[in-house]
Amino acid sequence: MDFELDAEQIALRDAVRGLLTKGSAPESRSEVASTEPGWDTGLWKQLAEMGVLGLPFAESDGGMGAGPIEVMIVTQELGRALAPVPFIAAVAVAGQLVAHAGSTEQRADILGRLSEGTAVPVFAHVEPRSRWSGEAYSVLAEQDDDGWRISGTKEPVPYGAAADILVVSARVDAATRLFLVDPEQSGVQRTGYRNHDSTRSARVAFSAAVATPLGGVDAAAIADVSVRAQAALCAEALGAMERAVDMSVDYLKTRKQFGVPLAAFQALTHRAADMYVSLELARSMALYASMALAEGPADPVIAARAKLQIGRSARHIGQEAIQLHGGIGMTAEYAVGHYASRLVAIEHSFGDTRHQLGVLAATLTDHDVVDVLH
Amino acid sequence: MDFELDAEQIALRDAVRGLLTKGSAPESRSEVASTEPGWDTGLWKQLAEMGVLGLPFAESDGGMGAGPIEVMIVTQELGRALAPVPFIAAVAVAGQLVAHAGSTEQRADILGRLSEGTAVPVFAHVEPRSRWSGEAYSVLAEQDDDGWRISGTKEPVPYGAAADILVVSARVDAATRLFLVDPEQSGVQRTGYRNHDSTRSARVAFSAAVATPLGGVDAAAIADVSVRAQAALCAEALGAMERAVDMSVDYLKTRKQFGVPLAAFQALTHRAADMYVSLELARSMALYASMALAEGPADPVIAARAKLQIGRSARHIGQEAIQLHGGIGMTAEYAVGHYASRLVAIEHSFGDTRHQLGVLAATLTDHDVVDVLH
Amino acid sequence: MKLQLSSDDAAFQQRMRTFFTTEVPQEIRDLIAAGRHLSRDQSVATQRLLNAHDLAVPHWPAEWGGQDWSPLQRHIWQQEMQLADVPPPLAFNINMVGPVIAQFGSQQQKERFLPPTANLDIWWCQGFSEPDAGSDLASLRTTAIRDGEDYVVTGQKTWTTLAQHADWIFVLVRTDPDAPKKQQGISFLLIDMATPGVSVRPIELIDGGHEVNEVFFDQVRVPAANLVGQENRGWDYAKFLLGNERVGVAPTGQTKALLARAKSYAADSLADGTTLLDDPLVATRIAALENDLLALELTQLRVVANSEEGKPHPASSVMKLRGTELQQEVTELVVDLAGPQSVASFAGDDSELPEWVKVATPTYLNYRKASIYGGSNEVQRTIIATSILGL
Amino acid sequence: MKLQLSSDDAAFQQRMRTFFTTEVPQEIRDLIAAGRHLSRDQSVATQRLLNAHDLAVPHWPAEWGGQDWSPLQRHIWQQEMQLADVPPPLAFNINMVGPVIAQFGSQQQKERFLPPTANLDIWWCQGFSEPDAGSDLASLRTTAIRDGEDYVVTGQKTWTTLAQHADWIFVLVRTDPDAPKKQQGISFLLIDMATPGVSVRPIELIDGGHEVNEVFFDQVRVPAANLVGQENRGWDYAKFLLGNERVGVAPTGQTKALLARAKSYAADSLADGTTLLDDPLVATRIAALENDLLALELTQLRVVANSEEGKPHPASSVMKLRGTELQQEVTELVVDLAGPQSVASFAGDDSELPEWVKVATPTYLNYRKASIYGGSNEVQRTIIATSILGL
Repeated sequence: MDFELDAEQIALRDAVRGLLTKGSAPESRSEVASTEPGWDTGLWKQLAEMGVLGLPFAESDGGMGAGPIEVMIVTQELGRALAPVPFIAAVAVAGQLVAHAGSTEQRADILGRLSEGTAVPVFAHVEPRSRWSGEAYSVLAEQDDDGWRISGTKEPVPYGAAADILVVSARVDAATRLFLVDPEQSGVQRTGYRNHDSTRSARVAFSAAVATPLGGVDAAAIADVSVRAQAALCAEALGAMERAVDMSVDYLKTRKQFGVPLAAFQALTHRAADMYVSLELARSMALYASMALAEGPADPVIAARAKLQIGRSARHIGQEAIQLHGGIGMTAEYAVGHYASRLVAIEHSFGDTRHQLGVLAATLTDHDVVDVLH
Repeated sequence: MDFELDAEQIALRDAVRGLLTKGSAPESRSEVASTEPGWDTGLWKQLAEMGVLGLPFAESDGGMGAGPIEVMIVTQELGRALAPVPFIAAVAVAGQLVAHAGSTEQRADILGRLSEGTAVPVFAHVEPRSRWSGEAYSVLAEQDDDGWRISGTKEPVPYGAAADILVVSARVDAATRLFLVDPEQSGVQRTGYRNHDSTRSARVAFSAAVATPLGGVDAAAIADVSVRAQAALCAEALGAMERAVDMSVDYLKTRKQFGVPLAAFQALTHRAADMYVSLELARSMALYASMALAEGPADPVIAARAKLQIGRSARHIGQEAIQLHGGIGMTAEYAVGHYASRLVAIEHSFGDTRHQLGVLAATLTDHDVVDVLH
Repeated sequence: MKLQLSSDDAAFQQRMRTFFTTEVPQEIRDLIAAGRHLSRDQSVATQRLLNAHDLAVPHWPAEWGGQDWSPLQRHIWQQEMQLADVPPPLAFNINMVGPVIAQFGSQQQKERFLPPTANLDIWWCQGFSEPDAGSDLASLRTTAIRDGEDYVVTGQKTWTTLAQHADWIFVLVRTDPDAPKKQQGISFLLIDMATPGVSVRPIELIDGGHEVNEVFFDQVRVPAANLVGQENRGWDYAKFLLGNERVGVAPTGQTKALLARAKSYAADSLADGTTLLDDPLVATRIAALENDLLALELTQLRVVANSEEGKPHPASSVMKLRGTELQQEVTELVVDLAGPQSVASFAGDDSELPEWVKVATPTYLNYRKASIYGGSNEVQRTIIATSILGL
Repeated sequence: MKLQLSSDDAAFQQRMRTFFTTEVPQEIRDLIAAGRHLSRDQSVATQRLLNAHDLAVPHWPAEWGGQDWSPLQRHIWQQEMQLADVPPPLAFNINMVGPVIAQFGSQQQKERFLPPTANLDIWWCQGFSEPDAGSDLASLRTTAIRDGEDYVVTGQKTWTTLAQHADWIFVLVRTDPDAPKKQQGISFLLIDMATPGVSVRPIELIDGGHEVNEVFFDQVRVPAANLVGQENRGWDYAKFLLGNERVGVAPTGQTKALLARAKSYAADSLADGTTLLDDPLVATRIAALENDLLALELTQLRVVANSEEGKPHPASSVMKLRGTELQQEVTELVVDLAGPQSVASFAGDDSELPEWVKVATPTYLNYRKASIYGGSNEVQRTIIATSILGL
């Protein structure tokens, strides 16, 4: 049992952190997000050159063959920097879907281009009126002599207006299947917009759009990749929370009011202490999620456990970070509000707190105690 | 709209407070509770002489003809003093059941003796495995040629071992009916014990015990009196919370640590401020419950609203009062722990917080907003 | 004790309800209900409508348009306005500068300013906060130096709400830097925003909106006739103003209206084949919030039903603290109801997401301010601890 | 990074589990599981059994019975003990005075005291707290004045846990009242409770139990040979002791075991024709608590898996604070599960209430102490704010 990074992992962390430190500040996020594609294309290229975009994919697919720990390291750094890149959407979600479900050719093509930074795939899955689940509801796929056609609307689709490749979930009879759709066809209509967290999304409407099945009929891919996505989101949130706590502590030390630093007010320092507790509990669970993935099959219960804690810590820390900053924390010119906003978005992606509680409540009778030592 | 007591009500409050101030201190409660009957018989007599025990009953039944506001005033004072008397059990619950459901003769007899302080009736209703509800489950009543017989076990029955008259809920076919049972008969076996809050309860086992129906078959009486009991419990809790907050504030002012009064620690004074908020919210709802009763029919939804707030405030204030006192708050020699203990008991009587939430959740679609002004 | 309204008050309530739900244009009320902001013109038109019906400044002195209402009636007026999604008259005008001018201004100032202030012919903004002051308002640094018939004002204000719409600003300025205490030597000035040397810089907030501003004063010449009351007594007027501010500070009606809408959102949201309102976790959360709001409203009613004029009820300090907590909790609930779509706050008109989903998160983020502005909740706790509990 | 146990550690875990679940008498474990207290004899017998199997003092130096275990193995030992409802060895002996004597005591003291301390032949109690000190431990007033070969001790200790069972007490006394700082001039003494002048007064707690005491010292003559380490250096030893105390301070295993029982209580409680465990509010509350405990246990594992000897891991300060919060939340849950019967705490043997219902509220009330004793949670927050966050 060992919770520390090894030397190679530390080197990866330092390299990514070094790159991001040179990048744009969190408070300039909204500018990047205000137009398509909504990400920092220069930074994306640099991440590709560093090999980061191919991190979790097999070398035979053009990737680096690294594992969940490395994805965790990268997303945690992206979270710390609030870096405006679609790493989760393209690599952790869509890329891993292709890696898990795609045919050899599909993997080599899409993951190769993704790893090189020349194509961004995203997962078009959430529908305008769906809660989080692994199912498609109103988007339907039909087969005729010419192949498959997809109709219906997905929204919000992360970076859906600028993505080069859409992985689309669609209903076929009672089942949900995955398809690849080229967005540059007349049957696909896309409207992009900025999200509150200065990422971008799109409404993507399909009218008998030409689609290719992703690999075979691997319904487990969504569940499996959801677990991986949640682990990555937990790590990103951890990075964001680290910075939100750091900034709040620094502010208490330096900001003066009534002639003394805010740190002289015990009511504030005790609340900072509670934020630290939230952070450390979140850290433990974020590590747990990725370590469990690195050592065993994707377990949705472990993902729910981690995401539940991260959701609660994120809400607590996001709210308190703004409150301890006072008015300045409310402004877009200052970074802390951007962290809070991103934490809200993460909490509501891939299953919010209420969803995770439901998942866990359903498992209560499976065990006497939750065992972690084995 | 007026939330203040009138002159007569203030006089009642002052008279009861004056009497209780001369009585025993809260921290001597456990001594009184350690033996039967479990209440201060001298104080009970004085309350009878003051007319308090007949307060809510019609003058024709031997009572004072006062209303819910007066009951609220008395129970709030009893709560402030943690007075060791069975006022809620005997007057607010069993007495009011008799008043609502009893025949003219039953009312005159029982309420007359109760008002004089010569007999204590209690309600034997909760069963060893029941949650809070208005129903009897395992205690059954059967009729033969000689009349009614009751069998089964009620537990815990407040002051059940010392009570002179038992009002018993029992199942008759699918319905719950009320009966009067003389505990001094061979078919009734009683074992009394002290409760954690220094009241007393008993296991009361009935084996074909002779029983007399209480009045007609008024199934509504339990629901109606539950509402009245909840209003009284809210008022008692309010009194207890007032004292718990006062004591905590006094302690912060007087207790020194690290060379300064505890009141110098902002983390503590801000928590005291939150206790005050809890107290004032509880006060508003306790007043509401009794005022609504005084002006209209017994409304279980209003009772649930009040009891929900009181339950939450009671838990918050009880826990914080002990915490702010530190070690001394843990001791039976000091009053604050007794207040906390009594608040726990009130929260779990006549429907706990979870129960009240359930009642209210079921009403959500009945209204857009909760209207109080009308 | 009496819970029910008197027949007079009940009739008053009915009159208010009827006016607000029938006389105020539906499209204005729909915008408020949708959580959207009004344009300047819409705000002005609405306040003028209220003022035309003597409903804009009921708490002002009678000679300036006030009504002889009891505190309870004023509360009913406010509740019914909020429950009907009617935008309230501009607080800077009717709760802040108006009462200060009416109480402390010269006769000339009253005649010049009060009628257009009530009618929103003048849009006021508030110049109190400064960048380095925070909750310590009295440490302000903007100076006003007397020069002939003018004051020359130099300095910077911040968090100035809707300064971009404002015609005039009322400011606290330091007129005596040598006063022994920081609360002394402060004066209360009225400044025309069109005066040379006044400039406004927008501050973008985390919800993406433009609500507050920085206001800069660079050698701005202000006629001495625009001094309210006495020089160096401005802190007294500010305290008077802040005391008034707190009365209307718990918008329980507005929060109730939002919670009622949240309930309809939940009933309209499908989850696993049923609606979110059928989910016991959601239903009990809403029930608890309804109850929390009721407890707060009853506390507010205790204050208004039994308050002597001018004497603050001890429970009033609870209102700001608890009122903002509940406001925030309800906005938090709405984000959770919006679920995975809650991210899409700036989706356009062709989006298939309901309008409420789009405003959910910006509203949540925006209302984080509620526990910061107007005396942070930490300041409120300190007030309760010291003024009420004597700690 | 590695989540799974090494095969050695897994085997170690299995060995512990087997021992605790098969070698410790079932009736002892049942008492603990029922939330009841052991008699003195039962506590002594259990610790002697553990000691006989080298499982009482694994963290002591090897020459005094310690085992060469990693911090992770010690954690496993403790977890398995708690999960099996085995009463832990007396903390005053094994975590407090034992390590102090082993580290700072004379060879003679070690030989005299350590073996009977490990075997619970001597039952120790702790004399640190005083009535006027509270969290400010160093302000203690009990004096020890040197008189020939003895110290003469006079003063009062309080909150002395299980002093009624104790043979000996270790106390902090003031030996130099003129020391410039209150932390100086304190010494660490070992006192036989049978010495003339020592008296014990029980303090009844709000759960009705007798767990703590006041201990009075009236001119008690203590041989100077019973001084541990150097005179006036006692504060250093106390800090060493308190540092050790914190390691075992989050009994996650015990809280997990109680929560598992709570789950069975809920499954066994009928409510409206179904069980409480089927109630979504109860089920999600339990699920959330299980998760909270998991997060805490993982944090604890981060500390033990990667801690250097003697160097405290930053996350360790989280343990006491969060550990006691969860302990309290689980006891709170059990009271709520007990419902209307939760009042009947002292019902006798013929009662028809389940045993767990009877102990529910006393346990809840008793565990209010958890956030007070051993450094209150306010003290823990201050430690986090200052030592970790640098505030």
